[in-house]
Amino acid sequence: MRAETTAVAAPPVAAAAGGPASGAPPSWGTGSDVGDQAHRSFDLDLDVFDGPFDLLVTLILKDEIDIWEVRVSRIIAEYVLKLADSGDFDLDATSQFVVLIAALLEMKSRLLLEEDVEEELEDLDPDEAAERLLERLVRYSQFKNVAGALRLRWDEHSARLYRNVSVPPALLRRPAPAGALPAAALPAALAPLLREPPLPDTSHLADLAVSLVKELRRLRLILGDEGEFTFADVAPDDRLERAVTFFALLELHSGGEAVLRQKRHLGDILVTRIARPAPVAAAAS
Amino acid sequence: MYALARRLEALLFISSRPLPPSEMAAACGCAATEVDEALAALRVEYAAERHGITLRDVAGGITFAVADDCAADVRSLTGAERPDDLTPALLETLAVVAYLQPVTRADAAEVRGVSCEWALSSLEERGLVEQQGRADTPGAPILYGTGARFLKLFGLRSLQELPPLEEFSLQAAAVDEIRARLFANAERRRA
Amino acid sequence: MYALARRLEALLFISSRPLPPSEMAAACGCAATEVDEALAALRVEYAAERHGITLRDVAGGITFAVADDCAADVRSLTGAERPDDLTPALLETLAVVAYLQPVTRADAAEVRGVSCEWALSSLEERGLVEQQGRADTPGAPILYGTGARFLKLFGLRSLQELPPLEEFSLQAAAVDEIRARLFANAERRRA
Repeated sequence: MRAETTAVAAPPVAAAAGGPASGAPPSWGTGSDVGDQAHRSFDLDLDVFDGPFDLLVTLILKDEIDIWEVRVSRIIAEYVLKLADSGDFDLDATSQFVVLIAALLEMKSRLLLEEDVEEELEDLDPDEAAERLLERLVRYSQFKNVAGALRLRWDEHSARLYRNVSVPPALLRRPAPAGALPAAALPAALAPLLREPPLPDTSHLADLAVSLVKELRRLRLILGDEGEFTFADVAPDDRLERAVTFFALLELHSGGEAVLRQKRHLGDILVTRIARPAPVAAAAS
Repeated sequence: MYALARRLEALLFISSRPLPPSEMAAACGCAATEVDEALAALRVEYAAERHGITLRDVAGGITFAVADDCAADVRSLTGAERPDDLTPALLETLAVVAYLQPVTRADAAEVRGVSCEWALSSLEERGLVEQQGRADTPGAPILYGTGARFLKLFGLRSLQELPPLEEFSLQAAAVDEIRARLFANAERRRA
Repeated sequence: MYALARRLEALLFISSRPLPPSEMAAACGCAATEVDEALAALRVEYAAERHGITLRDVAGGITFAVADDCAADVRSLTGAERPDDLTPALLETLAVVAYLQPVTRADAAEVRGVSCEWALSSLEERGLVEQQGRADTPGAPILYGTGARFLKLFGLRSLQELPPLEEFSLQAAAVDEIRARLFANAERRRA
């Protein structure tokens, strides 16, 4: 790579390539308008390019550059020499140069073909690599040219002044169609609220047919006779009464009169009488 | 129109507030007399019925406004809700306000058993319910009532024409009795 | 002007966004053909340089805008600034989004060869690009597209008005030149 390559003024693709094809409507102009930038060494306006493809197209069209053989270190050396010669340190130009070098490094590191990041460039057939790179550059150039056309439209239209005033409240209400709703709808809507609410239904409270005391008595009798029974054997059908029966079982259990066993979850409950020691024997021990 | 009249037209078009002639003169960098002349030309252009917008002199300046006979179209473009498209909840709230007015938000909520905040503001937006001052009670709550737009929508000439609550042999005039009945029922429902 | 033209004028004056003719027809309760006729009359009335405002076809509808030669006065009145300029990087990214939408950040980066993260978020901040859901691919990346503001600021009626991408292709000669250089390099590398 020749040292002059570093003197990049980044002429835009459209300018270098003659602009978009002549089919575009006149209002769309002729691509990028940034081609008039003077070609000055290192005087790189970074606004005019923003990345590897942009830079690459520029470099290719400007010089015979072989990206694979760019020796970044040499470019830097050239630049430092140039700086030393001029004896003038321009911070802006230098920082732009650093960005340029960074872009070059990124370009090399990505090997330009990011879909094959794994693939070492050396392994790629140079012709194939060139063809694929060409495809991507051509594709990129289209959008670069569109950007130029958009720029012209932006300059023409973006500053246009439109009215943006909120609508006066008086104009926000739709007209009320006269007599659209029947007046009878009003009392009809109010009527449900005027009706006396029915008395609360408490009938379910009187449904209890069994009492705990009665149920306990019944279960003790069965327990005395059978010595053992299951919940399913003794439980009544009614939900509430079954609850009372279950409560009575718990009562028997906690009073030490019976043992409750359940072999599996939600299975039947086996109730077994506990032989109550005779009060006399207990006193004797 | 000539140049300065066109420039003033643009200023009046874009401005969100009435513009005093002096401000227009400053913006255009011209004399007050020139502005007056150009405004005269604009007034001729926007004389009644020539355009869908007209020039109005309001406190503090001049402004463009929609011509009166075009307002209905603008309303049907900008109006969010049709006033006659009422849900049962809105109709019930409207009935409560219509028969009990003036009524506070808390009264309406108590009678209906649910918050009426959304319903009242929605009815207000549609122009069917209006704020009618504040109650002389702690917190001075806003009083709501119905207005001309409500009467028009229901085809009534006045509130006296509200249909009697026949089922309950209540006349519209017997507001106190209706009120008492509604609150008693609300009380009972809560019990 | 005749009645319907005046009514449309009022609608266009009041609306803060471009109005499609169909919406105007609905608001005025008239046929599409009638609206078209009235719009034609309005366009004659507001032909270039007759008024300080003109009719513009943008973003799917019709709207009034200040005539270009009156814009300076309006700016000096309102202090409105021109929108900040777009850098080439932003324009390029916007071009990619406009043509390829919906597009992911990675898609845009692939076309441009650089990360578009900053450019996309900057365009989004300016309202030129909007998030339009997520792609149905691994990682569900955000999809970007353009909205009404893009059309308005670039004076486009719709995305269909964008010329075909092919019209922006490099000329054959330029492609040949790039190809020749790339292959010459490839040749040198092989050697």
